Amino acid sequence: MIYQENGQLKISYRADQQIFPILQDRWAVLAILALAFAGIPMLADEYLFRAILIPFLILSLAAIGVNILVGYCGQISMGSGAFMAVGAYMAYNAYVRIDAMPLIGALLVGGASATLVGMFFGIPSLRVKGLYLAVATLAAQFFCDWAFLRIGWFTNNSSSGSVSVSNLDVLGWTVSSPLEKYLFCLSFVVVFALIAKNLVRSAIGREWMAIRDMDVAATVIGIRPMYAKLSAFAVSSFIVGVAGALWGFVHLGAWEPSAFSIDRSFQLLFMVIIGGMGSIMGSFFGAAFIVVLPIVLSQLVPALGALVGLSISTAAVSHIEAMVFGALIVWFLIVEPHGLAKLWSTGKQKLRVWPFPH
Amino acid sequence: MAEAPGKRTHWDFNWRSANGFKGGTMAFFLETLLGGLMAGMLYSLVALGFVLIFKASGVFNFAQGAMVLFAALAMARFAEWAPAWFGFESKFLANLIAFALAAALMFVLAWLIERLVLRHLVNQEAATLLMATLGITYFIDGLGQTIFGSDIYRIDVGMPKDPAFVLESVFEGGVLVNLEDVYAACLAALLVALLSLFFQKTVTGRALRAVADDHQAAQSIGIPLNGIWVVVWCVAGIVALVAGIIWGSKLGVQFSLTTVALRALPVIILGGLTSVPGAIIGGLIIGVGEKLSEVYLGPYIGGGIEIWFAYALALVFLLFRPQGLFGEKIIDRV
Amino acid sequence: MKARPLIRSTALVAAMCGMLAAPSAFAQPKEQFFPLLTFRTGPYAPSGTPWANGFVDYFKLVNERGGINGVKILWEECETGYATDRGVECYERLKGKHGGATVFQTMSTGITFALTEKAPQDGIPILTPGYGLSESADGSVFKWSFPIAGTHWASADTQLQYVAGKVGGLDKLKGKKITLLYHDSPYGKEAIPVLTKRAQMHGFELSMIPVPHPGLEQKSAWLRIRQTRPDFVLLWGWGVMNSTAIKEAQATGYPRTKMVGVWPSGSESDVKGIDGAEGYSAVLIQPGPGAKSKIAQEVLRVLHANGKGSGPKEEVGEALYMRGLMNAMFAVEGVRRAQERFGMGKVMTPAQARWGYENLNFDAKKIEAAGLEDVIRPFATSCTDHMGPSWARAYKWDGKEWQLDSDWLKADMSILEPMVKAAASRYAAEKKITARSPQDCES
Amino acid sequence: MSKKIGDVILDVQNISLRFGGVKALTDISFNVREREIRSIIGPNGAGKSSMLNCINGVYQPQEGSIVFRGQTFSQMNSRQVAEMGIARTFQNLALFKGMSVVDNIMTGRNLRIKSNLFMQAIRNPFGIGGAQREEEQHREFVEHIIDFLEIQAYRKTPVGQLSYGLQKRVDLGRALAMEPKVLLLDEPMAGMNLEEKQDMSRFILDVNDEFGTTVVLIEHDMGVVMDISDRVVVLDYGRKIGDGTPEEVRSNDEVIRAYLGTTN
Repeated sequence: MIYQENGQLKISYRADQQIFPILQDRWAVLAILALAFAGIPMLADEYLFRAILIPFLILSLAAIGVNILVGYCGQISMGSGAFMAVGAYMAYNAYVRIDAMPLIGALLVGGASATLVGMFFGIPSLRVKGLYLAVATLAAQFFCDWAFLRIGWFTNNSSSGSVSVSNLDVLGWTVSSPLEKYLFCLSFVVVFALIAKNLVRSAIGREWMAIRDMDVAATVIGIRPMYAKLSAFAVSSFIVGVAGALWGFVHLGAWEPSAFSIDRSFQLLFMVIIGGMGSIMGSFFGAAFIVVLPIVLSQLVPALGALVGLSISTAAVSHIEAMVFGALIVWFLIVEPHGLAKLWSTGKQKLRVWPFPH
Repeated sequence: MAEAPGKRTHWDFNWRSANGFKGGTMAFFLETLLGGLMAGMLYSLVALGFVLIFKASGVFNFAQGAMVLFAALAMARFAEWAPAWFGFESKFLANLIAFALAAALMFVLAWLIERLVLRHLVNQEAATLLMATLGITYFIDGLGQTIFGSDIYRIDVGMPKDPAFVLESVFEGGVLVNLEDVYAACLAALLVALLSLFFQKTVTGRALRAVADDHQAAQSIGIPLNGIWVVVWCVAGIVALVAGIIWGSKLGVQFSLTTVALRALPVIILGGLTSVPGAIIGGLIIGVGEKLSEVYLGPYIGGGIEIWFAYALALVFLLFRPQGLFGEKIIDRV
Repeated sequence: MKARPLIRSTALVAAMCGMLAAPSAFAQPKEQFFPLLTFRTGPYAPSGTPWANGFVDYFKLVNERGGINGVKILWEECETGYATDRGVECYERLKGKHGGATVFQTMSTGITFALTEKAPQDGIPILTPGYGLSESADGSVFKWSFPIAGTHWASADTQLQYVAGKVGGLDKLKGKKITLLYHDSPYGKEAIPVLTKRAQMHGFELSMIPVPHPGLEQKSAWLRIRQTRPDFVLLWGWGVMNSTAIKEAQATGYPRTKMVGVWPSGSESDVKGIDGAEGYSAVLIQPGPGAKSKIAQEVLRVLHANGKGSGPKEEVGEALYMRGLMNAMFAVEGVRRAQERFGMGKVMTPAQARWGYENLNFDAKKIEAAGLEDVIRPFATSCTDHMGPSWARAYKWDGKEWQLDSDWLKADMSILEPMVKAAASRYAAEKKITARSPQDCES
Repeated sequence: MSKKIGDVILDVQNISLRFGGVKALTDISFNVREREIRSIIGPNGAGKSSMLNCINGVYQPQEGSIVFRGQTFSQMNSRQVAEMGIARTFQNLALFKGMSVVDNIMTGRNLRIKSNLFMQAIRNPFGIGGAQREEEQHREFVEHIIDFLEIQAYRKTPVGQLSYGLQKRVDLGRALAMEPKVLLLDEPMAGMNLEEKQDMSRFILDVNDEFGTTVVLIEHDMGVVMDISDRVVVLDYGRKIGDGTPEEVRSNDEVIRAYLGTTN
């Protein structure tokens, strides 16, 4: 009887239009935020921060971006890695070339550049749909891979083509320790998740979903497919671009184009589909699943092997990891094609009517 | 020595006359064109694998590349192991047995995929199916390397390695023809022809086409969908095996072989996801387009452009014909 | 509901995670921990596997010999698949294990870039013998990085010296056409600055052709080579790109005798089983292949004969295997050197080990003690010079094995040093690092 | 009937539409007067939906023009059509199946939303930026439609889970949310039982009555058509074969032939 909305009468549309209309949800979110901002910093160790939490946060952000495009607007993109790369490299250029460029400014420049590139590569979406578009977005991936390798300007003419960033500084606060980096990323993620949530529950979000669900009907009620699709590409690429800049600046510190390869694009798409298309919450679930699973597997397999007295070579571990990962994804798609978010809401629904099953 | 003395003369001759022999540019253009056509033929083959599966089951099979690797690994390793298992020396026999075993393995794989995956994902969205095949990709990659290892393995089916020179009477020094490519292209063309025959002339082939045209209608006249899927995945498996043998023989069998699938993707957007002739013509266009662009355009903008150029080519094309080269025009009905 | 099995298995996974939290191996006192970032899978596995095996075998050998003055070696592998982000995760995972990592060897240029800044913050030295950031040879800026015995710049320089030797001297290079066929990654690009500079000095014509990762697609590249008809092709490949290049060269009719590789493109896996590879040569920073060397024989005798070898027997002595062996040797010798100052038979902290790597003095006597006199030459590092002399030799593939094809070649520091200084000071300016003071050298 | 039928608001002139070699519409002309209920009938495949699609700008006719409130168009643009106040429901359900009932109907208000993307991004309960206020105003309007269509109980339900009849209502609601001058209804009663049909007829008549909305209706149920229409157009094989009041059409020989398939 804990999770019930009985007695929570909404007397205004404003109350009904809150992000979390149910009281318990609001408390839960506050609790999670408190945990993230205050609890985890006290509990987590450096490995957790650097190897799991920071990548998780940044990739969640990217997954939110991809989800806007793929989940909300229905345009399958396999070029998200490229937009991350654009964000990272342009943020780098802004940071290195412009004197006194503040860190956050540089990150936003990265996002803005990704927006432009994203919109450019979104143009085919006006003509082609579905899988054709998916393949077309690969053009963005391969073009960006090439451009950042070949065009010296992007890497500030670094002879190796690899770039690095240091001395992250926000208004006098130096972001250097894992904890600081974590908090920095967390703040970004919270802000952007809020913005994303606002967008998808407002008019623009309805336009995206309308285009996704039934584009002809959407056109007839006056939604311009061009505006809806390109704005989805723009917002999505912006968020993905900022995530890319964070990935380069905060997580890796030094990177080369292969950090944003096609594998990254697939990874993001996995997160969205496993997490749940058209769900901001799902993006977090998906990112957690995809970030943590391989790491858990790579440590679990030898541990299990040791239990039965087998020492498994790292190569075999890695192969087994790939197999289990692949199998889990397939199994997951079969069991719950609508993703973890759907599972979550099903669970909540059950809790809502508990103890009466129907 | 590796190269026969006669061949070296060609090279040296060409080299000496590099600056300004008559017809040199023309000869070189022909070489590039030929190279592109040969590469294109192989792209066609892989694209065909995509098209077959998409037509029959609506699945965009990203695992095609992994299947190429898996088949090639099986082929390479069985050819290595077979003589020891059965106690004989003949290389030909070893290859034959390896081919049979690898083909059998691909059948089993196809059956398992249908049984364990596709059957449970009927009527899911395209994106979900796509992701499922990506999952399969991971699985097959891991499985293949667990069983067969992750080193570079060789497939030797007796393809010639050295080049030949033709049209020597027309151009000084002749036009270099990569014989291995010619063999490979012929093999690919043969397989494509066989497949066309299979689709046109056999009962199974006709059933396949019926399924491709309309799933429900095909089912209603008693064609078993599941059986057809197995057949199609088997055929795609064989296509992967042949592609794997060709590539493996040319380049060696190694994990990177999975990337060939990515090279075939522009082909299918150019040719249309559902069109067999589209895959073939598209493959040739992409092959020629990327080689010409790389050789003639690449040097001016830094090189390495052929991968994205192929996509750009396909994309520009797509903007004018959204349904691909031979795809059917889609009319929105409301 | 469908959800039920999922929830059940989620619980299972959670339980297993809990199990993980318990230490999977326990540290014992008096053990020096060396983490290993290996790549036995993925596109570069053929190169990564013998390398890793050589590495592990050397550690085993040292333990068989009684450890580092009694201190046993403990190591743990973490699979990166040659991917930078996995490498970073491995680094984080291993750096604190078993009482702390002594030194990291990244085994990948990308991971080196990512760790070059992280490691100093953690106070862990980074060892990149033969690879890594070329400018990190400047120890006054890169306090924690050690590209001992050579960098890719040194590789490029010795490679060109060998080519020059083929035409009769550096002055004979004038007017020659040389094509650099390189892996389109930071590693492959490392060749460009040195070769460009040499091209200006000696007046040869340098053209560069990148090959995109992973390197299977080289048809256009070879068409271009056929078009330009260079006198030499310098092959800077990695993994499967190398064997592909050699095969394409054969298919294009380019003489393999005019193709010259470097150590990442000069391993057995690149040429074995390829008929057309005969005549191909590669300039390898020391050590080269050494199946008959004393150390290889010792590995076979002490480890393989007792079933303790890491890989197949045939692999022992291969070029990349020897490189792994040698990289492990550097790691160990740094600690041995550090013990001389900080206490024999003690476990060294990373900071102490760093001093060891900075003050290596591997003279003929020590080399003999390590049983390596037929494999490497003496070398020493210093506070400002983290590389030491870079010696290389060329080997030619005769269809069965690598045959020595040159004398010792030494990277010309008069050319490299200004480049290193310039790049390092640029790095220092970017990162706002001040060069180390003489006192700091004593720390 | 007490309502006042006005001037011609929509005039379709000599429209022809082809798909490749297939003629979907041939030289169709008819007009619609303000505040009337105008039906288009005809056998399956007569081109009724294609006609609506031409008016909507979903299809672009090769010949002819459409005059709406004095403005002549040779081709219609969907966005423009919507802005001018022509709304539409669909024969086969074309709801946004991933969205709730409220959200579906809210999409009908999208044209009127002034807040831009940035204002929506910073939407907040404190009234900064105005997006929230606007959202509430439109929500209020939508709630009126929900009341009118008697679907209060389902407002938060995803439309995919509703019964067919209810989905048809939501479709109508979405069109009504646009406050249209002309409402194009493509078989709003197809597949409904008698009771649902009666409800739907009532809604259509109410809309026509209360808001003075002009209605263009495609319907197969002759009873309903003859009951509520002011004038009827009959199409067959893409041609117009009859036009007039229900009584006139009912006695038109060609129409009878088309429907019964025999010469009478």
